[in-house]
Amino acid sequence: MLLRHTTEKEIDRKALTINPAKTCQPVGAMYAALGVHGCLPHSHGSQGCCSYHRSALTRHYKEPVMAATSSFTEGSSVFGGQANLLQAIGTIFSVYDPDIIAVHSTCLSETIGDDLKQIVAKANADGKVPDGKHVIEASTPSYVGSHVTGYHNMLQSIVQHFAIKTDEAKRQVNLLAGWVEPSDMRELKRISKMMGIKTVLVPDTSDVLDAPMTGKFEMYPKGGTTIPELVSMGDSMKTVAIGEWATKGAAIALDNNCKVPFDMLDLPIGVKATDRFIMSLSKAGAVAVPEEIDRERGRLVDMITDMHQYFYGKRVALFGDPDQLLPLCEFLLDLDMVPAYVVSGTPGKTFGKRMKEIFGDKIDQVKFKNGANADMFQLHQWIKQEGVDLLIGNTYGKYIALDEKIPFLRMGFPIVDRVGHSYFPTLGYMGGIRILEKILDLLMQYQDENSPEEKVELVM
Amino acid sequence: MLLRHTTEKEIDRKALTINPAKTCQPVGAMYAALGVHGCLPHSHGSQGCCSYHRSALTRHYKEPVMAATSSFTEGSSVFGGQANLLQAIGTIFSVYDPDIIAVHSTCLSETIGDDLKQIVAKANADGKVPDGKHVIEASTPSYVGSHVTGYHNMLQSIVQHFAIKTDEAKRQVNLLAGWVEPSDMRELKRISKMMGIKTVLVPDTSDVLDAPMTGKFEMYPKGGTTIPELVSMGDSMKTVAIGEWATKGAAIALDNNCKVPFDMLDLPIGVKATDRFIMSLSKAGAVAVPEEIDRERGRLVDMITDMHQYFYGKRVALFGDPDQLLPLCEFLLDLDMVPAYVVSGTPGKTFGKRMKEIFGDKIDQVKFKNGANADMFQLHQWIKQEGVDLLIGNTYGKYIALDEKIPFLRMGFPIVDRVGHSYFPTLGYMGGIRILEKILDLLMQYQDENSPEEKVELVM
Amino acid sequence: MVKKKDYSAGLPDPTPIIDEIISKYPSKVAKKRKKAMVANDPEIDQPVQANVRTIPGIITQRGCTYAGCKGVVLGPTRDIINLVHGPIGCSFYAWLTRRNQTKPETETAENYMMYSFSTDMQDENIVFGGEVKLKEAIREAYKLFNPKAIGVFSTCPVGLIGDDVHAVSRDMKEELGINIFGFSCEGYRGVSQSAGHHIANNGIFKHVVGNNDRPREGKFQINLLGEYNIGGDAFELERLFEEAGITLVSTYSGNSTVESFAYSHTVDLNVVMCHRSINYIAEMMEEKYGIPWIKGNFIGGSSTAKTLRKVAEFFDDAELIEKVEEIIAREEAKVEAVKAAIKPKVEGKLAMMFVGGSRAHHYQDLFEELGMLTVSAGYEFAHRDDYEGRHVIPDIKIDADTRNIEELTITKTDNPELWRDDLVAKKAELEKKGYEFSHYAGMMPQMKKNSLVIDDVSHHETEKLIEFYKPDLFCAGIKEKYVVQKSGVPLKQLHSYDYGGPYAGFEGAINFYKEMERMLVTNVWNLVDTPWKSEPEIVGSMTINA
Amino acid sequence: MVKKKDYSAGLPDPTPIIDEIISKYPSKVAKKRKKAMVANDPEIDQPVQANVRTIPGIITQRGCTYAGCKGVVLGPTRDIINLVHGPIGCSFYAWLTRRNQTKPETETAENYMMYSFSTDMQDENIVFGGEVKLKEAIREAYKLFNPKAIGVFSTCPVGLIGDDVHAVSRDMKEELGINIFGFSCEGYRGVSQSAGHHIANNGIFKHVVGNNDRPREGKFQINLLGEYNIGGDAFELERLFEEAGITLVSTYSGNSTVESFAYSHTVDLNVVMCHRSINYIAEMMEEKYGIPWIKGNFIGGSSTAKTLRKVAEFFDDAELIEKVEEIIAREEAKVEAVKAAIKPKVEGKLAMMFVGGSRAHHYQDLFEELGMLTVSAGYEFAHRDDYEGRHVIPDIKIDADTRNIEELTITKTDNPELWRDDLVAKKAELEKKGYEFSHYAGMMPQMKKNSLVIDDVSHHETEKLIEFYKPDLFCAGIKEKYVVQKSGVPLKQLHSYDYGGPYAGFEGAINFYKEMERMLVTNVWNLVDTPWKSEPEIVGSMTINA
Repeated sequence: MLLRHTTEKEIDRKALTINPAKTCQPVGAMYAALGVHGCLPHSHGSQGCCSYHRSALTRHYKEPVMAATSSFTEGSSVFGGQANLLQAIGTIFSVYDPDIIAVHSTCLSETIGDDLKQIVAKANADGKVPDGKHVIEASTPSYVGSHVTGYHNMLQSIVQHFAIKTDEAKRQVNLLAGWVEPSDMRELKRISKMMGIKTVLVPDTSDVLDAPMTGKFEMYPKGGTTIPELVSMGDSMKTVAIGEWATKGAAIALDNNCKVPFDMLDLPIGVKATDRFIMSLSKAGAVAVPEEIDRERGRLVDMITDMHQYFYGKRVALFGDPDQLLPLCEFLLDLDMVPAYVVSGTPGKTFGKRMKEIFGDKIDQVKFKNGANADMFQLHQWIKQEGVDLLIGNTYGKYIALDEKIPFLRMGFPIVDRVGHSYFPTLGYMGGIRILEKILDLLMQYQDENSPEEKVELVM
Repeated sequence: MLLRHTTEKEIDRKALTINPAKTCQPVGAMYAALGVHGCLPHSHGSQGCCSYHRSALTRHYKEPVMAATSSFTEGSSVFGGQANLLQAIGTIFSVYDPDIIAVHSTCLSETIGDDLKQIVAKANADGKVPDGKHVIEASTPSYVGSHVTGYHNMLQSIVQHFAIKTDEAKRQVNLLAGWVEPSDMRELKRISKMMGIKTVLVPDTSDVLDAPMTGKFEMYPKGGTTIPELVSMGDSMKTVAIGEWATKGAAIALDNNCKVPFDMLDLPIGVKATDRFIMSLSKAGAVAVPEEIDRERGRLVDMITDMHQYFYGKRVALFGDPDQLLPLCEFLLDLDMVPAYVVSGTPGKTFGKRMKEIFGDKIDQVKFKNGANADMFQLHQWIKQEGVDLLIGNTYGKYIALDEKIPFLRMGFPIVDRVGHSYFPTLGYMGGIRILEKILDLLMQYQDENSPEEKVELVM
Repeated sequence: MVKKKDYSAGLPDPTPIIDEIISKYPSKVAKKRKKAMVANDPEIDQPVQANVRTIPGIITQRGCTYAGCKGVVLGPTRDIINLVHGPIGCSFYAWLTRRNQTKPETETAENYMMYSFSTDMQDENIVFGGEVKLKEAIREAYKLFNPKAIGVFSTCPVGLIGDDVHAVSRDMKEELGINIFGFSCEGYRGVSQSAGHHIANNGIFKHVVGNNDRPREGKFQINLLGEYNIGGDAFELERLFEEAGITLVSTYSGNSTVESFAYSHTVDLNVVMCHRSINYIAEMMEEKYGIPWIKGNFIGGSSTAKTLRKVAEFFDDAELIEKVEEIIAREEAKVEAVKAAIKPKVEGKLAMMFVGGSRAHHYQDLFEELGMLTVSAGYEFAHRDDYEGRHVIPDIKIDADTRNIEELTITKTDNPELWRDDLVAKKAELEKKGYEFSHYAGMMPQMKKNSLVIDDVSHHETEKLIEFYKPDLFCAGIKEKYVVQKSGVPLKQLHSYDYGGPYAGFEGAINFYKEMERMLVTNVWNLVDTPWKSEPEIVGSMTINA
Repeated sequence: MVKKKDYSAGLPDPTPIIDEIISKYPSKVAKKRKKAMVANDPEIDQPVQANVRTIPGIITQRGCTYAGCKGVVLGPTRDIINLVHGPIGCSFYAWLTRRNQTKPETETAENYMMYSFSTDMQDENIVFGGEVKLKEAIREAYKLFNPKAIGVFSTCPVGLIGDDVHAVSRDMKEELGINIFGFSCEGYRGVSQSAGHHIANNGIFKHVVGNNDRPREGKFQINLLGEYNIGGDAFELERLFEEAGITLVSTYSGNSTVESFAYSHTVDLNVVMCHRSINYIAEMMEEKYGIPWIKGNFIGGSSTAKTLRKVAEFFDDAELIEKVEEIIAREEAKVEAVKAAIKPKVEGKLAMMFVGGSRAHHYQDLFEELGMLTVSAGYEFAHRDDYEGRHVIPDIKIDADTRNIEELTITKTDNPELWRDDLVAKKAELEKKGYEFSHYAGMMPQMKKNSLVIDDVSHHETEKLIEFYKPDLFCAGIKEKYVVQKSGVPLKQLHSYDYGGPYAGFEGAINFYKEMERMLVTNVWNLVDTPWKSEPEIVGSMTINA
């Protein structure tokens, strides 16, 4: 057994986290910033943070992940990191020449009380920021929230920094994406295009973290939301924000600062959440839903009705981020699957409320927990207590899956032992078909391999 | 063992086929005809043929497959099937009201010498074919070639029946698709659109055999090449035919009858075959290759260079149709994989020639065989003699894969125990990424499950 | 999505729907099809046109004679090499597609069911004849596998080009010294699979039954006829017989061996499940050996209990009767518990069934147990007796298509040790008490008044039926599956069970109830309509103006 | 795709490339970076700036002190709960990411390496202090797992808010009666992972080494220091030692246990692989117990043979020497066979290497064996002695960043049974014969003239190096992997081995040769350019006019 010390016997833990179902804020800030064109993320803290975050993102996307660091030493920790950051800004603009530096803090700089706003203001005042270039900053203390919070905070900063309301209203819709794959962001744009809606998608890591091999390294790849697009968001008709944990702050900022109203939606995972997304887009853009969208939806529903018997009643354990877990649970329930255990290390009281809404009278069939005390160790203990037919989560779930021989669907962050997630979306109706294809593959493979010989089926 | 009587000991078989790597012509004719809008395939033979073919196609696509039959009895077999077919044509037009009836023969009607051309001419002469409606026919004796031959023959008939050369040249390219999935046909259209080329794709089973669930059965679904499109093919600039076994006759017919020249290409599976396809399209349509095509290609190449170590040196056994096998072998070789055994029940002497071209000085590392004597039993015997790391083929490969514990990639026809193939293409660069994702999933899962505990990898 | 109808007050007269259906047909077709549709009245005899040719061009469920012979009857037998003489397709399509499960005695015992054997006839075999190739294929099969039996199945061209599979089989039997026999089951014979069943019955009876007169074993010996072990049905029945102490000598042909067929004439009783496909064997065994047969039905908890009781009654053994009652009591308690939980959720739902030659009748028991209503049903390849009961057999007109299927002339065995005077006597005695032998009442007496009986239903009719009845469940086969489901009506395959089962016996009933719960209580069908279908501002009233 | 260069006539003077690189830097940065770049001359001593702060804003390979302490040194030890005190990220990122393989003695023996333990500090713990939570977390770990040891690792905020992990550890050790100890390895200490190595060495030496004075076992006892069992390297070395009859008492810290650290002071000799990360333990063991150390290298067939011989020479035992020679002869034959097949295919290829504190040197042996040329190399976190050799240690200026890393004062043990006079004598005797103890010559003497040595290479420099040298292979880590490969140059990770290996020992050399064949002989890089790149009529010269 890989996780040989895990038993079904739970104790009441208050202080020890074992096998977390989250990581810390800065990595999220880094990922969000990479979705802006010409932007270099900067980690204001020890070198290790930046190194760890770049490594984590690189392993997941198998792509270059460029970011700089303030390289704190003991001295900076004692005397404050202002000098480091000012020097870093100067060095970065002269050596790496980005259009934007997106600075996020760390537990270190937060603990010593560095005021990023003030330091950045000073950098601007000192002329360290060349004309037409930008330094934006987000406070992302590692000891608050999770990686999703960091993404949220950086996204909010991006929008706050750039979006400007002018007198010229634009026939466009802001689309604030939660933490999803480049493929998903590409899919959101494809859907918007099919709908005939001009959208500004922020962040947009497509063509950044799924960049082609061309024989030439591009420090700032083709993709990412551009500065003019970001600026224009203040004049949009509406904001459609998907994934509350990741996008709420940015949506509110646009409303507060630029009076762009917003719809706060789930990530469009599965039939119903995608339905809500399509309807929201349709209303926001004042366009009818084109037939081709109906047809993609119909293909997903067709697959559900065709294959219902394989989904029905299967017990599922899930871990990951609330923005994914909520619509995913809703989708599984629509398939007549049984989400039995749900865990997220990301805090947020609305999680429980939303779970209750989604499960309705089935809420008693699910054990769930989120926040600082919710971890994969406990999820595994629950599984030891009563097994499941499927496990869904990031690569770390593999150890549970191998020990317990549970079919395992990789979704979430990080996925470091398989590829494909950055190329094929799980959002939208086509994404739903991909999720179902993968679930069926796993369950059917399990059936094939575990059936007695006389029960092996040719047709399934 | 499921295939417990299979041993590594080969005997020289001349008469007995065991576990075929093909099926018979009519099912291919039926599939091709379904790719024409408003067309009802008709099987001129015993009821069983039609029932078997509809069942086989239904199991693969999980969609309605409509087709009629001449319902031969002993009498018709003795006295000829003309009366049956004439009655069938009348009944079909009045009850099922298709725009086209596509009649294919069977071993039965071929053996008794029914002349479909003459019978159809008589039906027309007798006024059994309503105005504006069509009956087309193809000779598809089951004892010649394979299912691919039937597809080829029906495709040729479709094109011969409809395409007309007028004086008005059209800025469009004919695209003759080999036996691929609806998803692939959709992908071919997407690629053409990206290239900015107007194409007429024949056949086109997208929106026919991947139809949405809408609560309403459509006897003739939205998709399929339309009659006006088919007619217009005679005025196209060029024909790009992909898959020699499936499309050559139709390409030649267009050249002979309408003087539309053609490129005869492999199915665009993998990098190089897709490269040739893109270049052919580019030249045929007189358009430049757009950057987005370069970028999709670059993403595929990126995945290859990123994951090369997992492909390198892995031995693969393949069975299926020549049109798939040839470019797939080329693709595997490009990945530094080792196609070790290749089998197709479909005959054709050019197969060996093309294999030699593709393998070059690696031809000695592969055992291959095609035609009436090549079957899955022999493939399995070869595997027993020396194992492989991966098996690629249709669902019937499962029995070998389970017995020998070989990771198994389902490709080809029929796939009746998994879904997804009709929704996600394997053609083109994005299709290449899907193939690689699936291969990697299989090989990595095998590694995960078969590594000693201390060798289980988090990052791969 | 169709809106559901309420028939709690009784079914409506289906005559208008019959009229509407046939109105679309050319007049000759209409006339013919009308005879295949009957508004049922369980109280009276009404003839149904059955076992007649399907009209060319009509989209039918039916398959061919080869499918009935090789696919249905011989397919499930594991220790015989079933060699298909013909082009590749016929062998390919019958390869593992029927879910006849089989469990060899040991891990190395013969089992050829995962294999497809074919002579893969080519052009030149059609032109010059295929006998030489067939002989060589038999030799190769023998060399590779050393089987104890090889069956040779003729496909369409074989008869036409004059290949004599019987002569070849005789020659090769002599050459190789194993049992080899042929079937003239060309696809064009007869009007459906039914002819193939008959041909298969004849072939097995001629070439296998009686080949081994091994001594009888056990007190109560039976054969189960017409049980093909789809989804493991036979395993469930084997379990029940074994516990009861009844020796199941041979099953035709689920989980079977030719070895057991060879001594299957040594039983005391034949129990016939699928009347249509196998009654010939039962009849012939009675004629030759004096073994009586009864119709049995193991679909549904009550049917299973009833059939078990009837078998026990036949043997009239106190211990056996007690054991059977004990089993029934225990199993029915389990069945009832599940039924009680599920019935309230599915009661009153409407089902229709067009399938096979037996299931369209038997499964009505399961629906009845759940309080569901079968509004329409019909067979794919049955004869009139399967609808109306065996009492109509003398009235059935034998047409040309049936006439050319061989009818074996069976004579009483001249081996006195094999002729069962004891059973003949027992039958006579039991019949006096009202015990029914050789009896099958057919489907129609069981069906509700005004239910619509349709033989060989066509696609057009299927569409109309759905339109009219708006059923909650449609039962048919794979070809119909997605046609029906696209209309928003779930379809349960009753050939393949949709890869579920077993549905026979007590466990099977429980499985089926649960399956009905899955299919009928789910909300997945509510996903079909888009939510914006009812929001006019989203569907089309706006123009794209962004 | 880059075009390859030919350096068969010798490397060019790299001064122009240095100048070009630094021309892009602000002048202060340029001045500093220039000191880290040296045109190598193996014949002369040249100082390289090393182990100094990375300039803020420069994109560096380096990580932090925590990574060096918890991630590198303590991470590979399986029977200790490594509890990270801090916000969640630090523990998360060090969770299974370093491929330190470990193989517990039994299926139930302790192994916590698949687990990530953290106090997951929250806002309130930062504001009000985290000691209470840390104590409770230790108690919970004890209650759940009952481990024999717990290590506590400080992350950045810990020191700043005043949490005393040492005091907490002492308290909890007393409370629970197991070995518990802390590390002040906050990420901001030092200038790279290197500080963390030193802190880890100190902690293990203080809290573990010498805890168990068990009697010595075996004739020839050694520790292997600085071998982390990436990809199973240690397994391969264990295999060799075991066959030779040499007892490997403890490995620091691949496939290791704290249990074995506790008695690791009972050996006769320490063999140091990774000089940078572990020389402190070797030095301290010699100071305290009189155990001498030698530098070893098991990367490459010849290095492995050389090191094995050196160990045997130390023990000066005829049987041992014979056994070692037998092993070397057998294994080198295998190595040579593979090398002979592959070398012709890769000879003359250019490599560069920027990684770690040891591998950038050791792997040059493997490239040499294959006839490949290392054109440029440097370490990520080494000190000057790793470049220039230990003879420069006295000259190294200790700056503020290094000064605040604790330097333990070690005194000779007062236990006469543990102080190894015998070894002290042996060392003196062998040294007379020219045997080198406590010796490491560094990377530069081995490198070619005009090869370019760069410490703490930056992203900008990496890009320029590729542009200039157009190497066939680049060796670095995961952050550099795809950056370099996007330029069409394959990158071999020398931290994680790209999930391959082992590369140590004889088997390892064979694996590495094969890996070079895979990476350098493949045609996949030829797929990078589109074929229409060179067809002007396809790329852009035509307008879309269809």
